Amino acid sequence: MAAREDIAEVAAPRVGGLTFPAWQRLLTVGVLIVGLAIPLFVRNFTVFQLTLVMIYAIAILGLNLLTGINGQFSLGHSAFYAIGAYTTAILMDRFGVPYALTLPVAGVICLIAGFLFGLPALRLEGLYLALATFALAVATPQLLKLSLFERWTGGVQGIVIVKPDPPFGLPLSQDQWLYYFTLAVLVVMFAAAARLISSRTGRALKAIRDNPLAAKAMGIDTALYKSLAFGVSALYTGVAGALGAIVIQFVAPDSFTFFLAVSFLVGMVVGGVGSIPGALIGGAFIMFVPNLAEQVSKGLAWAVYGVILILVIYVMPTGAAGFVRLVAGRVARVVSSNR
Amino acid sequence: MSAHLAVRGLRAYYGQTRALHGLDLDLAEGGITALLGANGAGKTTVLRAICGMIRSEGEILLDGKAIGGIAVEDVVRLGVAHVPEGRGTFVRLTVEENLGLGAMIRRDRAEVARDIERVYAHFPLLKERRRQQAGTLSGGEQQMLAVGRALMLRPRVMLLDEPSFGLAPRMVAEVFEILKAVNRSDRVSVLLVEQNATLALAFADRAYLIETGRIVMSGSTAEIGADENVRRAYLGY
Amino acid sequence: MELFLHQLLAGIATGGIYACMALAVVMIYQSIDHFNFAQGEMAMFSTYIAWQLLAWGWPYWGAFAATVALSFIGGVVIERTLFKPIRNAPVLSHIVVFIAMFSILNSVAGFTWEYTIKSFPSPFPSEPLFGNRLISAHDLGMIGITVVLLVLLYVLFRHTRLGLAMRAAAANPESARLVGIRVGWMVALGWGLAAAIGAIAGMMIAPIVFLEPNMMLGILLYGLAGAVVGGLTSPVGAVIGGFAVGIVENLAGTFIPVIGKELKLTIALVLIVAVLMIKPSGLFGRTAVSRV
Amino acid sequence: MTTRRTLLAAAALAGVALVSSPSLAQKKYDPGASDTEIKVGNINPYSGPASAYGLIGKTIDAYFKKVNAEGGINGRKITFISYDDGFSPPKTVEQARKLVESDEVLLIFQSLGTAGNTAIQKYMNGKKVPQLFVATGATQFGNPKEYPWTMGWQPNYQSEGRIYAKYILDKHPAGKIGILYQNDDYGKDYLKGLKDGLGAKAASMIVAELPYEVADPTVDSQIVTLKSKGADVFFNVTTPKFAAQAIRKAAEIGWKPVHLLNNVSNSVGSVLKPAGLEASKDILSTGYIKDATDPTWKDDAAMKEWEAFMNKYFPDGDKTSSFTNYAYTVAQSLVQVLKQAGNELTRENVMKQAANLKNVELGMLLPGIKLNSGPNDFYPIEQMQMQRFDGERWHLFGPVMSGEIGGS
Repeated sequence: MAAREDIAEVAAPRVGGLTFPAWQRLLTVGVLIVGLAIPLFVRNFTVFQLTLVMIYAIAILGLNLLTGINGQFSLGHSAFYAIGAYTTAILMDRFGVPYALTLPVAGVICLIAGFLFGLPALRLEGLYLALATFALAVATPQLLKLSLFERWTGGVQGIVIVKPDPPFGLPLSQDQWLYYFTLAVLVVMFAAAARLISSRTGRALKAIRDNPLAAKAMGIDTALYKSLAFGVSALYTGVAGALGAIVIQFVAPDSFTFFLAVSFLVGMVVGGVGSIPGALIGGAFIMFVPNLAEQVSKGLAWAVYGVILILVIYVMPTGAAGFVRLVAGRVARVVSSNR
Repeated sequence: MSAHLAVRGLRAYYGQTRALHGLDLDLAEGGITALLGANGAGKTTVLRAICGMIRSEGEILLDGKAIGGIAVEDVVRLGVAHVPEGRGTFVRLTVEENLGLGAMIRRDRAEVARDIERVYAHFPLLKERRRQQAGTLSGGEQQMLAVGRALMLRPRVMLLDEPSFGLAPRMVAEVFEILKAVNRSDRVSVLLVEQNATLALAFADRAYLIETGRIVMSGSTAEIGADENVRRAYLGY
Repeated sequence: MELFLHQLLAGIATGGIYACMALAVVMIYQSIDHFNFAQGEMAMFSTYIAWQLLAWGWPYWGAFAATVALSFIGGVVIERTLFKPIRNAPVLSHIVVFIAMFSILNSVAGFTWEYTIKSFPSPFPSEPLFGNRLISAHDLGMIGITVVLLVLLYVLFRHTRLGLAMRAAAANPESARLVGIRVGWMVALGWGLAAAIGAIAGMMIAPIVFLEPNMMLGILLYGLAGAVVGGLTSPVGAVIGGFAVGIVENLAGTFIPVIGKELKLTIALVLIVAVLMIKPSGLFGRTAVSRV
Repeated sequence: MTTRRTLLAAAALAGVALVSSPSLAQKKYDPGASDTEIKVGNINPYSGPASAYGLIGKTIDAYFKKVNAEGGINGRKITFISYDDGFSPPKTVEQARKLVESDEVLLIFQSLGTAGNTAIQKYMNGKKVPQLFVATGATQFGNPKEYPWTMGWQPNYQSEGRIYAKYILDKHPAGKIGILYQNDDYGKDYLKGLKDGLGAKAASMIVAELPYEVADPTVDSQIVTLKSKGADVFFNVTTPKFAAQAIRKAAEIGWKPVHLLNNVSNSVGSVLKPAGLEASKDILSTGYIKDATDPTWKDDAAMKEWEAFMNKYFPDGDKTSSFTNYAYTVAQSLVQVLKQAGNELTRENVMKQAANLKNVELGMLLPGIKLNSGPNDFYPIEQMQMQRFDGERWHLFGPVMSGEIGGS
């Protein structure tokens, strides 16, 4: 009998009369309200930082769609971020395209780039895929610098772009406007990701992650879906890159090194592999923790960062999302046993 | 006959989920005991719990000494050999390396060499393939290798998980013959998990019947084999 | 033709660097079944220890031996303290801890020894050998040491019980436990050996590239590439792979027109990925027999 | 109420009237300055691939400690706030905004790297906050018409490139030039300077130009190629590590060209010594700052002063690194500007005084080299002198030359 109760609780923990998903919905609405209000109460600089957090969160979510949902591994997402950023910068600077219109273009280009990269990646697994994507990340700054493309990319100099003003004479600062703009993009992309995961396609992707052979046996076109996962993942990261270019007002090869890809990976793991809200936590982590570490010790900032990272993994081996699930499960058990 | 291995109130867990709900078991010294039950009843879990591969509560006594909660490798070092489900061969290593690994904890080199020859005597096929990667062996050959590797430990207790799985009937008889011989000559106590109840009842001298993580019947193989329910449910006649 | 020959020799010399590192990569892969991103930084740190001992007036080979021993102990300690507690965490969490180690070692080395380059002595004579100026005595010495390491590893893995136990523990930890192997310690030992080999690699590489905290950044990538091309399961393959990467990179950089010189690294990486597409387990790697 | 307003107006008028003689001016402050302190911001790569430059930030910090210990600038203490950007432009932007908007510094000083400075240039000029004495020799930071809030300091890379071109045309007009350069803006600026300087002859004289990446383990392959292309003049545009590698490899393979080494890497202690003093013999370079590891300056008074400073305020600092000499001098330049600004510590006046340096001599500059700037000249140091290494020390030769890029 005891066993049956255990299983029932794990399936649907209830706290204070609400199920876990209900709590999640409530929390989502709450976060959204806070998100809408924040820029009105904090300094422009903080608004700018929070905008970057959201941008990183979108990029991390992109990586998460690949790794968390489809089980493929990438150390090369800085490349897609760069493609997105450069697409926007080139369109704005060389062709005078309005910034908002550059986002879909950046997304589509990255979708294609990701899909194409996903094709050869099909033959590679685990470490080998890691190496191939690692190679992509390392090669990206070199390709951006290449004198052949200098006419468009600005070569080693990069491209400086103009920060957009709020439209319709809205009484907002540039930073506040970009914050809301990014927030809107984020909400759309997060909602789309949630739908994707629970759709047929999402189930197919997860089936491939959990058991590729069985998925194949079930008639899932694994090659197509895996490439598609790469494409969609790249799309997300590319849109993030495009937003990043607009907010930073500058793109240069040095902005998209391998360390950026590593940061995305760290953000994903810290936030929780496979978790959508975890991406926000991951974004905040890679944005603020290095600054925090720098405050602790200038000379040893990265050592401090490393120690914090290790501690985080010790406390939450499956990331913030896993940690929350665990705590929620515990709370649910305590609550139900007291009832 | 004293109990060589005794289990009292064993509860075992996979993560948060409990799979065994307090079960008692005695393994007679030098005896062969069979553990019967349907798929998913928890037979394999019992073996895994005994040698510390999963988290468990309750008492596990080897020669009267508690071995619950100690690491797998230490249980093995006390002379408990486990031939796991799916055989657990080292597929990238050669047959001979696999056998050598079975005797990893022994220091008596000369004896080990002699034991390898003894295994080859039991399973001449293995001798032919001694330099091959174990992964290239057929399922039956790998099963022989797994049994041979367990014997290399010179175990005092053997835990066998479905040794008949994937073997041709002729081979099954052969493997069980060898196991019986070793059981007699070395006085090894054997705990056998088998789906094939007929086979198990013929081979063992005592048996336990397990259902959803609990022992529901125990006794000599003759008693169990004679039970009406067992015959209908497990022996199929 | 002369240029080709010169580049080939230069490629072999640089390839020696990669081969050395690739060997350390394979070593750790053999014992933990994945790749340690902090490997290069561990080697760099070990080299600084050697540098410090030399600065305190130790003789070269004394410092060399002490560094190898300290690195071995360091590797074991890192496994026991950092990785044992998260043994059951997902692989990605391990990778994040590697990244953390990377930043800690890099930052501490920079803090302690500054970022200015330091010269590191070579144990080999400085005059050119056989009147050949294209490959230095140090290059040859380094290749020689790599080969010696390779032989030692071969003997360890193929002809000793300890090596057998290590291979078993890496290949199938659960079964290894069932034959009484202390898998945790085998993994720690693997870390120790990888750290020790890394230390030797660092001390061989530093005289060529100069010692500084970031010296291993690029080399680790090439070393990894070499190891993967050769096959992560094969030490011999890794060494050959390392040389191959060095040669390909130099020849591509020199002879591919227009983009060659700017995209030397990229071209080498593309070739590697191409190799993997054709032979996914590397040139000399063995495919694991997978049972369904 | 009225009286107070009148007073304020009068003060403002007085301020305007007295702007030309700042020391007499009324006290006037922008954010970051007060009666007691001047907040100076800085961005440096303390981590990442360029972390060697972090030493510059640390030395400046130490120097301001010395200034403060000795009473500050016109009685005000300098608060030096330095952040790490890991050489990544997005981080530079974030840190610059933090300094301006959160820490409210009076100015940002010596932010390092071309990409990072390009990234913040528009922002700084939009905010009208001085981006003063940037730590890069790229030419785009001395353009007062477009960017009146951004100013360089060191001789720019293109000018230096032209000086070498002049030398080559003069002494080796038939030379075959081989170039090794870092594949980024810094390398390409030098390249441009040299080619501009060579003019029409560039195409025929340059036999090979080979790039390398910062992540490359060695430049051996490039050196071998340069030799086999028959180059007899070697223009070495590399950062210290690669410079040392190139010098050693060239010696190893017995290549003895006329070796022109860029100023970035001509430190005796941190480049030539590691590369081998014998191998470094006869290398040519240009200089504007005294090198502490060059025995020429062993008994120089200014050098002794620098050493005393290092011993007292930065004892852990690496004295063999030329970055400490550089940072010490650039920090002195800022102190000079702030002294000139007197009590009128507004951002506008800081820029004005920075553009009003007249023959300022600083101890660590080579004899004859002075700081000069003007409203249309945002390159304070434009003079350099060529020097030759004799296996032990640098020997200056020829005239003090000035670049032709600045002052436009």
